[in-house]
Amino acid sequence: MTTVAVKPATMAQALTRALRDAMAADPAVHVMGEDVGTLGGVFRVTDGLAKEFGDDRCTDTPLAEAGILGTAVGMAMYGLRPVVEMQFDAFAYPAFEQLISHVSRMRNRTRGKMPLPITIRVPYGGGIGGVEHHSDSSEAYYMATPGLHVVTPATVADAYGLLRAAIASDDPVVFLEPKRLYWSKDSWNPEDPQSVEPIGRAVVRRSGRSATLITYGPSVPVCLEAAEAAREEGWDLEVVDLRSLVPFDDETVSASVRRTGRAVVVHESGGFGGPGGEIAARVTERCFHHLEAPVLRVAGFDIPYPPPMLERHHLPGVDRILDAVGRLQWEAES
Amino acid sequence: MTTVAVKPATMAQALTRALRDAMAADPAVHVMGEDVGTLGGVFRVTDGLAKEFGDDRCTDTPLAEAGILGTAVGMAMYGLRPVVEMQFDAFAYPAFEQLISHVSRMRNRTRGKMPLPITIRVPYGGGIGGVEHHSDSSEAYYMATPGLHVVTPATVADAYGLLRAAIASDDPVVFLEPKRLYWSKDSWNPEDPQSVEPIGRAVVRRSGRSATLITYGPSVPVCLEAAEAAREEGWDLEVVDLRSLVPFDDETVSASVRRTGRAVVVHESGGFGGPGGEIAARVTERCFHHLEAPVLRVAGFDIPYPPPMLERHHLPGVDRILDAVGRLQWEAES
Amino acid sequence: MTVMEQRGGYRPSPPPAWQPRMDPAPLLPDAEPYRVLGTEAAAKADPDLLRRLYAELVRGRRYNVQATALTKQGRLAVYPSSTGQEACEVAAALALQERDWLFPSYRDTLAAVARGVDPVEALTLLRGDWHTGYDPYEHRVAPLCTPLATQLPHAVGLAHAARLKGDDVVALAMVGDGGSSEGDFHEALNFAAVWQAPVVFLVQNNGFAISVPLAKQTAAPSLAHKAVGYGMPGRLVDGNDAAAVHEVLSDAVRHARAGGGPTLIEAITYRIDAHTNADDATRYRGDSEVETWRGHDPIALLEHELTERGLLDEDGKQAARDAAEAMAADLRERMNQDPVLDPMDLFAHVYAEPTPQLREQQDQLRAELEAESEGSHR
Amino acid sequence: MTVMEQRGGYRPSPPPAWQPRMDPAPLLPDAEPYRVLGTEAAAKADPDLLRRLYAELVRGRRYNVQATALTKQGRLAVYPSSTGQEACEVAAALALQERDWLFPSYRDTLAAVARGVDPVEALTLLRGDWHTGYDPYEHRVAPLCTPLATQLPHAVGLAHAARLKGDDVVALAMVGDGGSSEGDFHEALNFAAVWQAPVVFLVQNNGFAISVPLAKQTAAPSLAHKAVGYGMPGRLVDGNDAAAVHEVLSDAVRHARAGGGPTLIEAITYRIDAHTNADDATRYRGDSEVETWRGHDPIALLEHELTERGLLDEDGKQAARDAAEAMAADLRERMNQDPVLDPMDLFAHVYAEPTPQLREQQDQLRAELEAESEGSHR
Ligand SMILES: Cc1ncc(C[n+]2csc(CCOP(=O)(O)OP(=O)(O)O)c2C)c(N)n1
Ligand SMILES: Cc1ncc(C[n+]2csc(CCOP(=O)(O)OP(=O)(O)O)c2C)c(N)n1
Ligand SMILES: [Mg+2]
Ligand SMILES: [Mg+2]
Repeated sequence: MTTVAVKPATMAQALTRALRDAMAADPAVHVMGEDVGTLGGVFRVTDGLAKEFGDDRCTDTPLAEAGILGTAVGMAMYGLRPVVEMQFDAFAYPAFEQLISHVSRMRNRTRGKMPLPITIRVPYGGGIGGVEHHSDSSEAYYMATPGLHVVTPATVADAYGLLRAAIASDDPVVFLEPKRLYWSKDSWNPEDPQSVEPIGRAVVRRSGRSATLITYGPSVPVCLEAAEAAREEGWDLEVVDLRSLVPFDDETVSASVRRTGRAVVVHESGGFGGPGGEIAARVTERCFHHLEAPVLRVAGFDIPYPPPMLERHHLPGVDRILDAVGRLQWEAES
Repeated sequence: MTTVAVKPATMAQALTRALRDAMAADPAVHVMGEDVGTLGGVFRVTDGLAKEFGDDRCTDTPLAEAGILGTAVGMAMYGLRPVVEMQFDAFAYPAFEQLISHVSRMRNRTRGKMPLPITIRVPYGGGIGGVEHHSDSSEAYYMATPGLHVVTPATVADAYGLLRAAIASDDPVVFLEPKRLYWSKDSWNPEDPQSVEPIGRAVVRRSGRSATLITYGPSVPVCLEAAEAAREEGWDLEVVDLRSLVPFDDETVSASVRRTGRAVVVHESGGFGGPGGEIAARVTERCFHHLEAPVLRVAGFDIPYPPPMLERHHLPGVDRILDAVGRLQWEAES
Repeated sequence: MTVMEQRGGYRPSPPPAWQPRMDPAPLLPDAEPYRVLGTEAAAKADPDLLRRLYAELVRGRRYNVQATALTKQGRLAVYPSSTGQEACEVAAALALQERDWLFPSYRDTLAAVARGVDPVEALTLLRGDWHTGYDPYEHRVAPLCTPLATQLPHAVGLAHAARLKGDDVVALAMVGDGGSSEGDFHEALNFAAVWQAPVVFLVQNNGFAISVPLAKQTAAPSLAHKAVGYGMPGRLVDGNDAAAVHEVLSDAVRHARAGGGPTLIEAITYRIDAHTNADDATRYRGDSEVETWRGHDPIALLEHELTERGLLDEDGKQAARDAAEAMAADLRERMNQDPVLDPMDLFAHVYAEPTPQLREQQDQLRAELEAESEGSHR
Repeated sequence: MTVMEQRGGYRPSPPPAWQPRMDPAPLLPDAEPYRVLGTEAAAKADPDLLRRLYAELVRGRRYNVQATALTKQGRLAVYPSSTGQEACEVAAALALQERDWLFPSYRDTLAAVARGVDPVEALTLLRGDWHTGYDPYEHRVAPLCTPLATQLPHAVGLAHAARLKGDDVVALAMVGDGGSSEGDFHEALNFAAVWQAPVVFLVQNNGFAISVPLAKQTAAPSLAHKAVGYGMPGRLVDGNDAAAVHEVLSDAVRHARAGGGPTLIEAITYRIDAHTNADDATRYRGDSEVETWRGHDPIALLEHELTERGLLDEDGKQAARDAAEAMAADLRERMNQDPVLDPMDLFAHVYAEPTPQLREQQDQLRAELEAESEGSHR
């Protein structure tokens, strides 16, 4: 990345800016969802858009997620580029039939005649003290649905760049926004054209020699913290931020693991049937003879997301990551 | 298994028998869904139940899957044991919010006070020449949802035994019925009490020394066929039928792979983000030093399920399985 | 401070936010389904239109018969016939302008064909060589939709988008009585009414959802009575009266085009054939019911009217039959040819560009196919 | 053979299957919301009931105020206040018999409390120590439901099951105006009507779904007009008139219990506070609207009526206030105690028996906690 630091902004602000710039650049871009207009969204990500572009470009819909996504399909059929907001992760579930049976398949169904350039923004993940149904990590469902791109930023600059890329994509993109990073701040220059990242490229956030932490979204800062802490233990950890779960950047990930010989996948989503299984399996397929230890996973437990007062026990934290790194069979090395 | 062969029956007949026996044994068992009553279901699995037990015990519902599962939740709250039929895999998607947000979580939400003993029967998978939306393998979604059991039979006897166990379970069970095995026939004795299998136990369908095929549901017969064909190549393949994806029988699977040192996971579901990733990852975690090669996966492609005339290219078949076995780095052995 | 003091005095007014927003009466359907044929209204019907409808009905029936025959010959995997419902199918297509859009359900092959879709391409889904055989943009016909009622919000979104773009386009969405129970039906109608989208919903109430009769599907006085709950007019029409369906649909399309918003139309009709060729209808309904409905056949109704009024003679009938036979012969012939399929197409349209993962799988299949064609079978 | 010959003669009868199944008129709501207070109907109201309602309203308001205060003190994560809507909350609880069931939405803590749920246990979800704090079977109150409208089919299923078992049980389900747009609303009402389940749906139309006003939610004459589309009666009531809400609900409950099937009730009310303490209502509505509604306060309305009729004096008011204060003091005190939490509970109730996988994770967390408590931090 060659972004030039100019002024600090939060991830939420970068997302707003991305929406605004996309709407200004292309009149086909329409934002829609619950409370996205007058209120500016419950996370204020769509703040000011209705005022600037009018209610028809940034629309408060009736309260019905299947209806929101379903009408977005029709709008996309007519040449618009809807950007749909699902208010919280768990409230995207009513729209699953539209997502799986139509959004992901319409291009294929029509031999490319009817692409659906829809961006579905889903605030996801925990760590914000949300009551039940407000902290799910539902990326496993999206990953298992061919025809979707699944993207999630971990930095302010990526939030802007990836959202612009998602809206520009002619394919449907599930854009997962890590709720607890909404207020994370960073310096970043929205005027820099380089800030539009292509979808599908992972990035090494921290270089290291001892082992690779493979992660994305809300767990990226946690892994970077863990990597710092690991120095005390004598481990020099590399941190790969996937940024895009679909398409998956096998090249960057495999190159890292081949270098380090050890890997831990870290995510908030439940472990069983979660993204980590796929990632560990494909890394192992590709790097088997470079591996000193099995690829381990640090994930949320296989339980419904806990109530706020217990969520810290569930979320993968620095200690749990370091424990996993410790189990990477270091004895075998010497 | 100690079932005594008595008379040949199809898997569909065994399922009907299981429903009938469960309804006779417990008046709390209620069957409900689209066309399950008068018609006996589009696959005739509920044939005769409405006649024998009345419309109130086997009910043709309005055409609305979320409503079917949602009302089943309420019925279970009041002490009934609903057995819900989703007419086809893809038509379970409208019920996903009820499934994920309620069915899987109600027990946990209420600290065990409000269990939901609901069985959700889902005919799944392809190979039957079905038009779009009639051949999905959606088990990845269910596996990624904590609080559900996910069960799928591959034999006539298991169809009976596992469905009885599912209905008897105090937890919600997603019961995946391999459509293309509905008409598979086998000798089986429904009177044998042993035929009720506990949920959560995999079974070795064929013993072998060279490598393990880990599979379930519709792919079990394919793997057995592949194992036969493999003898020509000098491979003696073990075939493990998982029967239950959740809970997962790590013991049986790991024991097999430790014995053989090589494994291929086989399923129809798409590979990326599919069950195979989880299975390969956990087998690798547990058997790393016994593995001569990475655990490979033979799965459906990462595409929407193909139209009937092309499905044979998509479905994992004997050749593709043997190709994968061939890539298990046999050179390394000698 | 008591609550009284805190909150100010008592007001005997009704709750301030409440005003009835519109008179519901005009939104309610008439007690009887609207009919034209055999009534005084028939005299006002345009003879050319009636003749056109007749020709299309005859052609449509022939299409249903031919497609069903093709299933028996193994040339079609499955066919959900609309025999008995042709008046709805045909009128739906004819009520639209060229720039309008049709959103058919899985049973509405005929409506697509009547709108201009190639009769063979319309059957691609059911033959099984691909999911949709036609370019939806060519005749502005969305893909035949299998998951019930899910196409309704698409129609609303498209109509809304067209209106936002200033285009004079109406969307007509078709759904069955069973489909009206789905949540998507509700959400689509609600969005349509709130957005005042130019969309018309046509429910073909054919009495059954596969085996489930209407009485197990709804307890409403009629499905058209749902309209008032969204704030749109509900209309009830004899679905076997092609002139009536065409008129009611045309009115609704005109109303929508003029900015009047959506309409819900329930057409009372009957599915004469089984649900599909794979279904056994004797399991859930008696012959006598079917026979009664045969007596209310849409073609017979219109033929009688035309004949009575001297608008149709033997030659006219023969011409309609000949055109239908020609279509059927062409259909037969082309359906008897095996479609040319390229398995590599499986990867071509999943994304605009295949992902690296798909490219690998593409290579794998290509290698397999090459090995296969080289006869180098294992 | 022409189609005519094939199909038999023309029948000028209406489509055979069609008979209007019921007169829709009785299912339609009145044009004006039903009111009791300040009208002649008030004279017929039972004084004891009115006094009971009054006491509950005062207690309910106090509960809302106290819970909101607790959010400011960090003792509650979030609180969606029902201030201004207490008449609906309280009447819903009081219209039910003990054996009946209440299905509250996430805003209806108060209804749960009025039905007997412990005021602290009712706040567990919002405090964040667990998802549901009470045993749903103790007072037959389903868990407060966060995903909107999803509890409605549960209520239908429970009521249906009770009826099948021969039990004399009614379920009352609460939902907001916004929630009425969800597909689950539609499916629940339809199942209820088809099954003639003993269930009552109470929509609190408080004018907003978070920031979205009713006009962007529906174009219907009223939400109660949706009822006819399912074949059940729709009723419109002044939601700030506790006597009216209680009467309409009680009628519907009685009707359901007698086997008459479901009713949809729309109560016109207003959310005086912001959506939750985290919401900024000034972004989407003006003070004057709120002020107008303050003038139609449910407590003030009832207090005036009782006072006018000499059913309430200063002592009576004081007694109500005292009881409310006692409840609030108890709530404050108990909410100021930190809940005792056991992290191992995370695994205890996912399944009847933890899976082998969960047992491993349980062991992992136990080891971590032990390490933590031994101070053996990394
Ligand atoms: C969401 C969904 N659920 C179930 C089905 C299976 N299915 C196909 S047709 C049908 C009955 C449809 O009845 P109706 O809507 O009345 O249309 P008709 O068949 O009478 O034309 C059913 C249940 C489906 N296609 N989609
Ligand atoms: C399925 C679902 N979608 C979105 C939300 C987020 N949400 C919580 S409350 C609310 C507004 C609800 O409005 P209404 O139904 O009128 O109830 P009120 O808040 O006015 O009591 C929304 C959108 C949710 N809880 N569930
Ligand atoms: Mg029908
Ligand atoms: Mg509201």
